[in-house]
Amino acid sequence: MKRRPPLFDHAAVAVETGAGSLADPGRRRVLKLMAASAALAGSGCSEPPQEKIFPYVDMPEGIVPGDPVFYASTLLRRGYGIGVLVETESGRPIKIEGNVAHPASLGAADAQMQAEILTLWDPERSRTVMQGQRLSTWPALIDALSQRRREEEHTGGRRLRLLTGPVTSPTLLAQIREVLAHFPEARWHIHDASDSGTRAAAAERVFQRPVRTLYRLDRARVVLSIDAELFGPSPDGVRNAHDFMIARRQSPRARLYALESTPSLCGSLADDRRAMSPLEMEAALETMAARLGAAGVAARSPGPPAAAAQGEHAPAVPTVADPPWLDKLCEQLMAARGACVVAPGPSLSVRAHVLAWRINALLGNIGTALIPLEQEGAQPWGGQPDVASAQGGEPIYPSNLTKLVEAMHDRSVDTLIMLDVNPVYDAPGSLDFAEALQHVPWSLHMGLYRDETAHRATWHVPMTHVLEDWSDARSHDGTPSIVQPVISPLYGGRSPHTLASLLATGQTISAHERVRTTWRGLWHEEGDDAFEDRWRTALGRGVIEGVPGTVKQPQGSILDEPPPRRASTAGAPSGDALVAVFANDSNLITGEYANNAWLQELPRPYTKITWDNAALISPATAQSHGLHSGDVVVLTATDAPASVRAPVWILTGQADGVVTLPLGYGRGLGGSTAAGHGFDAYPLQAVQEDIPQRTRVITMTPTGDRHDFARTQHDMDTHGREPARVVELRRNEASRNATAAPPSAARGAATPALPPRSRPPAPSLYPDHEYNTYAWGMTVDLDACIGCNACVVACQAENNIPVVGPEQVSLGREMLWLRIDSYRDETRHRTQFQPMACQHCENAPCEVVCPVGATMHDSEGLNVQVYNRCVGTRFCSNNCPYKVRHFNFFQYSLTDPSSAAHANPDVTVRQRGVMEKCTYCVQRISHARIQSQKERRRIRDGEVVTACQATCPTDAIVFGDMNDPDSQVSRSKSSSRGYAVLEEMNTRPRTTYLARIDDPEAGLEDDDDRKR
Amino acid sequence: MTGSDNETAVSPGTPVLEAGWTAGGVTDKIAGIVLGRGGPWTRGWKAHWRWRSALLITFTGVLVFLASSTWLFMRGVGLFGVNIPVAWGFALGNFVWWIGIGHAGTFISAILLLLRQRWRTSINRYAEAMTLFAAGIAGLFPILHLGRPWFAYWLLPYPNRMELWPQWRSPLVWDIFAISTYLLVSLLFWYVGLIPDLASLRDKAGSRAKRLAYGLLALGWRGEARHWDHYETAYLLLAGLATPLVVSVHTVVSLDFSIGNTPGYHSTIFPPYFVAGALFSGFAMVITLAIPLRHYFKLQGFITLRHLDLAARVMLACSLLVAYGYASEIFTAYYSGDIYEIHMTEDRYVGVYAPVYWAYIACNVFIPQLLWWRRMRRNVIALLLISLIINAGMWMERFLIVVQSLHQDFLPSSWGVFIPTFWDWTFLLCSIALFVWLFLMFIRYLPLISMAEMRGLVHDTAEEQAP
Amino acid sequence: MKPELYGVMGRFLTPEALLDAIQALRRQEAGLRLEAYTPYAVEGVSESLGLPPNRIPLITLIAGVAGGVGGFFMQWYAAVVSFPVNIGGRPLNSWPMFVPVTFEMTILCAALAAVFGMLVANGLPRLRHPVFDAPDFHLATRDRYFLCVRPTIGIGQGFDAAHYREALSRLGAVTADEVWS
Amino acid sequence: MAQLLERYQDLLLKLVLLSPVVVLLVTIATMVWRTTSPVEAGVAVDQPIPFSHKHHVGDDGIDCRYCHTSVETSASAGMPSTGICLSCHAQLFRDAPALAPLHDSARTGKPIRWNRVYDLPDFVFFNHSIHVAKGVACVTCHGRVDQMPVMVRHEALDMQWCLACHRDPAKHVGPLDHITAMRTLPPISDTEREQLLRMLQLEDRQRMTDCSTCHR
Repeated sequence: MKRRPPLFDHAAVAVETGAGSLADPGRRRVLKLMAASAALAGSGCSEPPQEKIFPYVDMPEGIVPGDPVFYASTLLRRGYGIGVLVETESGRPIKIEGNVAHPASLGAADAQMQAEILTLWDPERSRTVMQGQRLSTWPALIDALSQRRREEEHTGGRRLRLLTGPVTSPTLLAQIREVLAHFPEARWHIHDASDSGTRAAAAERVFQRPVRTLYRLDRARVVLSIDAELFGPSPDGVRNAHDFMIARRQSPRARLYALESTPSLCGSLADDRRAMSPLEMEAALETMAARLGAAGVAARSPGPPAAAAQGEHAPAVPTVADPPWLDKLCEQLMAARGACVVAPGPSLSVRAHVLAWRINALLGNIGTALIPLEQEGAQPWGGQPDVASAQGGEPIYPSNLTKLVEAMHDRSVDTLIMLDVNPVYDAPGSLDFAEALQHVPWSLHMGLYRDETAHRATWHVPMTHVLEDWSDARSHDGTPSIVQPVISPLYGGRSPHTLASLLATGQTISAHERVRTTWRGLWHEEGDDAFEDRWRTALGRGVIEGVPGTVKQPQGSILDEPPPRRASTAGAPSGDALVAVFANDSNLITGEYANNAWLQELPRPYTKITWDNAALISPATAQSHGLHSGDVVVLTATDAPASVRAPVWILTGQADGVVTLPLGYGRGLGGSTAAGHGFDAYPLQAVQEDIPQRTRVITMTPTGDRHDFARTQHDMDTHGREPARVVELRRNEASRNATAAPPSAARGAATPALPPRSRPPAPSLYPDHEYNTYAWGMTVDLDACIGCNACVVACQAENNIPVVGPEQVSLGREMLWLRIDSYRDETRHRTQFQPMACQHCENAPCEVVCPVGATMHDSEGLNVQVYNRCVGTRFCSNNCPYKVRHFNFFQYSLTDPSSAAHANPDVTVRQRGVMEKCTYCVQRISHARIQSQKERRRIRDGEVVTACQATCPTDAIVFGDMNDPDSQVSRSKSSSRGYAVLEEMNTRPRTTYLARIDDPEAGLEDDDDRKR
Repeated sequence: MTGSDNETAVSPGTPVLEAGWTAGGVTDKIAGIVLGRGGPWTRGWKAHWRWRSALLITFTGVLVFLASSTWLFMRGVGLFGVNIPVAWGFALGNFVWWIGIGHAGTFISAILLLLRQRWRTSINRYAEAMTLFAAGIAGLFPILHLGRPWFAYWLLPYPNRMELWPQWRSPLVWDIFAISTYLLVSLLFWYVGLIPDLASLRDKAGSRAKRLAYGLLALGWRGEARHWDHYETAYLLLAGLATPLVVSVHTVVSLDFSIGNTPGYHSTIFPPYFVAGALFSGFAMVITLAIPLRHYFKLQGFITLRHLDLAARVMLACSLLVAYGYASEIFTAYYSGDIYEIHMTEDRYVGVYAPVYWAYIACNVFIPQLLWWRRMRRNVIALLLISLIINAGMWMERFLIVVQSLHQDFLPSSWGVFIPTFWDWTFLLCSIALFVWLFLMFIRYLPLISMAEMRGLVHDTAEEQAP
Repeated sequence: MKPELYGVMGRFLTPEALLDAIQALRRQEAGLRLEAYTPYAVEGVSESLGLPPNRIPLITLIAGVAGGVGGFFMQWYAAVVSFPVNIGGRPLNSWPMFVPVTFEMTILCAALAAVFGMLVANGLPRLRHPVFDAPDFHLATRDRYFLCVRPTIGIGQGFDAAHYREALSRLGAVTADEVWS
Repeated sequence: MAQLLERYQDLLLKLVLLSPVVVLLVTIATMVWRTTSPVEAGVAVDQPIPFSHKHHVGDDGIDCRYCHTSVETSASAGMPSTGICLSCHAQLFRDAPALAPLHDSARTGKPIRWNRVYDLPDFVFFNHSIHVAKGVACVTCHGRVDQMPVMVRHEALDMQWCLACHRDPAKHVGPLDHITAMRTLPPISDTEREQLLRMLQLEDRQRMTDCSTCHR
């Protein structure tokens, strides 16, 4: 067919690529670049274009053209490594999967990792060295930098500052150490917008050294999350979710409680959640600490002896609120002492974090369910030593952003090197970094995008994407792994290692060599062969068997010393003032993914808002201020002139009096997708004792303006239907199985429904169809689904699903094949997530009404959609009770080189006017079938893994052959929790669900007048 | 008696229709409209201006229709307000509405012919034309609303190199066959009826060009007895065939919906209820056209108040049938106890589309009840207004059935709203313009009343009155 | 080619007159070839002319049946033989779903047969015909009734036109003229 | 009144009125004719290097797999890399002007831009390895390339052509050791065919003609 230009031109998706990028070495290796770009579902209405074939000049080892190759590499999240496998198709990275061997992934990946592919290929990434607003060159920069070095060398670098994000890379740390060795007076600062320093500061106060917590939720029987995004997009989110599900599936079933200011993924999973402001949380912690201390748990706890001694006369802490649910909570924790976790989040004060440490110590969890880890360079902290000792292998401790800004303000910084940070945008507003930067005569910014900071710095260098050059990193638990490039730099970026070595030694060195040097040193390998072996295994496995960070035991003092004084009533809202809580956005985190269209269009779990952020308020707050969702308000700090203009969204489950402000939006620069969406909350953020505050007391005043959000789900109420069922855990039963039953039954009204297996099929005039080879089927465990959206993006990446932009989304034309429905369960004051894609009904209603047979059943029971046969009557969508079909109302799919390059060549890129939907990843099935056919065997169980299943951190999705009685899916389908959505329609879906389990005994309160 | 030679002048008193019409008289009168004698386009500059402007306006509409179609094909069907879940919008509503209007003609010609209702004689010709145009326009919409209209021919069975066929279980394929059959049969029916009249025009036409034009169309009809014999048989057979056809067409159209499982679609009442609705709107359109026609062309003698009265009664009957349909829908919804049906029904009362619902209940059920009064049925202005209201009401009903049922079906997570765009309205209005334009062309160049049948009517009424 | 006598054409003012004339002539001369031209289908003319019963109903029936059978076969062949696919778990030959198209095909073929059968039976289209030359024949589509006496085949020469002219006028024809082709 | 038309005109008219029928027949005829691919078979595509399969396969008897290395393992048969060509042409015909592009490629590292001969629509997913593994010989689809001085598309790659084989594969498969043989398969006895089919384990017709077999 004719290749049409994308007719749908929204700024968010209209991307232009210079032909220059084609001549790029990275692209030169591309064997069939055209294949994907020409892969529009065609009409044959005109002659196909004459296509070229590009053979290799020298065929690389082990690469079979047309077959994907997987490379083990590592992605960085806030400096921490998460191991991945990158699928490359003739040299083009097209998909990211988790790496089973890597502790932070265990084979799973979250939405941001899945979306990393899009960032890698993003044609709007920075391409050239800039001096101010003028184009410049790399050599020019080298000259300028070496000149700076000479000048700084006179003073030993007193006026030289280095600003980075958190760093775990042994190589980069070593290089920084070299820099600090070369410039003894220089300082290294760390800025991490995604985490307030409170956690680190508290840990430091407790352990006298910078320490991070490593959760081992698989060992926990009770988990209390206090505004802690345990499963969120953090370095350990995937692992936490995975671990907790292990504990959850055990018997007795692990329990999860959430105290949170705004609904989080923990909240939907919790046995009981209560919404409250961070201050109330602190009070609760205080009470618990007192309660547990008084109860003398410590005495009987296997905790440190020092604790035992002090157990009895623990100081009487002034207790505030003392509601009954707190008793129940303490009982639960005590019952599970030694195997429970109290996890405080960034929104809490240092004091609250200390209290949490205290409680964990009292319960004897430290060392079992949560492990303090020391790791150098990881975290800025409120700590005092601004001096970095760079001697030998001594750990070096960076300073924080506040100190840097102070220095900048009093003109004591001449040279500032900013490595992959964007403080002009995401530094707390009270610091006014942009203004401070003007006092720095020579500043250099290295980053993926020419963002706000890049524009204000005197120099900007494009940085290589993490998958474009060599590096290394440590995971959240300290496990090191190599960052292996999967494609040579697409847009001429430079590795941070190159820049660092330039700074330290004045010499440019290839990152590859530098990383190898590091590990040669760390391994103390003299023999090259031995080293090469270890190196090769490290690359192959994607993990290095190294020593994780050393475990620090808490000292007794933590229990002796009375908990820190409450900081008067400062921070307590008075009158009609509210508490603003700054939260990492569930998709863009702090804005680093702002130019990633996949994450922009990904619906937020609770609000289903895309392309936008909103100030979240509770219904009560909205009522008291007379606000409706979409009203624009001005949020003004009570103690400073700072203010922000934002649209509100009313969210059930939000704490009253709390306004949650998702970060990462309101970008002005950094790409056409990033700019012009949402509001920027950073200007409202303040700093206290060097620590960026995650809360602020504000007032909210309506402006009378309205703002329309582009949302994908408008009604969270089930209207008396039972799409997502809940079953009660029956204690009396020997087996802790539950029976599938509608919520009403769970409330004890009706009788439990029968498992679908034994449900007699509805009578039919027609005989049943036989599927005698394979019968593909899927189950989704609603009890395991945490609604993290990873599967949605994985599906998008795997199946070339286009992005449509906010206008089309608000028209109801989003294309995501897999959507996460969220339903509000008012009886349990909880939101239930339900992944919903094509159910592959055996009696598919869509097929019967298609006039051209573009959708039909194949012999393995797949409901296949033949794009090139579809004429677009959309009758099938009308007749689909699940409404899981999506239509290309315009030419949504992009065909420009960069979009084509990362498109999956095994999946047709759909043309305007055709219907599309989930295919059970039929391309993966065919791949497995062809393999098995060549080997003359059946497809093994687990050989076909759908994209959503592969990436799910909690293994909620199971896929396989239902004809094989021993297959995982068959066993999962035989569960008594199993049911089919809308089974009364007799569509006989191949995708069935396992009902969510509700544990009535886990509730903290029986009466329903809970504060929600 | 205009344009009669002296021969007819001396002819003995021929039997009269109502106001002393002779066979020659009716012929001259009706042919006169077409042949420029007695047509409003020639009588006085005012009427002339009125005719021209009407033609101009409607033709502009036609051009806009063509332009927007081109744009639609270039950009994609996303121009309409359709989305998921509401994948069908105005286009399908218009389709059902026009098809419905396109039913009265054949009904009048065929069924009333079989029922020997002589009053059909003076209205069947233009009613058939109306049918033809309406059905033709209706046929456009399913194609316009396709995602890839250039592949519309894939719905037809033809030898192709993919060795693929239409999917016969789909109501849309049934549609293709039903509508094309209906169009073809209506065309034949209309044309066969026209042949003797074309012959009359040929014989009365002044210029050779006109004689040639009408002559060619008349196929050399010379009214021989044997011809009349075959002609009448064929005409009667066509009527016999068209009768089940006209019922089947809207039944099939209704199956587009009732085959589906969507609450609000999936209902066994649909076929009769759609057919009744079709006749309802059809007769409304007949009256809407009849009243200006008889006014402008002075046809009160042919299209008498009695005609209007009878048509009004049919409308009243249909209104009651339709009302029954509405009632039974509500009843079945609640009687079935199906929560989806019940929700859909209640959404009609209070949901976003409630105003439309109540509006068409008023238009289709309550206002037509005025027709119980003879004075209303005989009051031309009132009748015109009521029929216009009914047309609007029926369109709203079609719209509601198509859109409202879809916007909230089974899973609340997938619910959405359809909001018509500029293009939705454009296509609706322009399709009306196209219809009117075609109709103007028709009355300009073809006899809008069957002369041959009128002559027969003259003769019969004469015999009836003869002692 | 030299003109040949087509027949003698008489013009009547009323259908009654026409009917009487036909009956009278046929009474006088049994095998007489008569052609009546009327502005509308006058009842009784075909009977009095003794026209043979027409076959159009039969043709229509046959075509209708053929259309129906053909229509069903087309669907059955496409769905069962040519490219069988599993559509929504329905059997290949789900005949109830084939009924509508079958029905439509029946109607379509029958209707076409009826119309074209009529045209063929009438020998239409034929735009050139001797009777068009008859004086005032244009009134045949208005309000005049014509009767044409045709020479029986073969004895065209021995045909006494004058006799019939006079006979027609006697029977009430306003005019009676010879029509030459 | 006068006659409307002359005799010949009347005749003409009838012919004109018959024309729709003719038109209909013509359209059907065209459709049947159009059922051959828009890209006809037997077209030669000129290449940057006038590569002669006749010479390499026919005269030199080089096996297909020597150049098309991945035909047994991957979806794509694989185009020979410059390196593979040079494995002979480093010595043979070094200075032949025809081979200039080859040496340029070797020098500059830029690939040779061959023109695609067999170009399937982008919504069709063809896999060489499985066809080879199931006993479909190269010659079945590519013809006697050993007799082609210039590469010629042997088949139109119509869906009906694919279906013809997928509906009755047994007729089109041969023993695996004849896969690359450039001649029509030797006639084999029914028992041999029995064994062959048992060994190949062809999938059933339903599976072979499923849409999802070729379209995704």
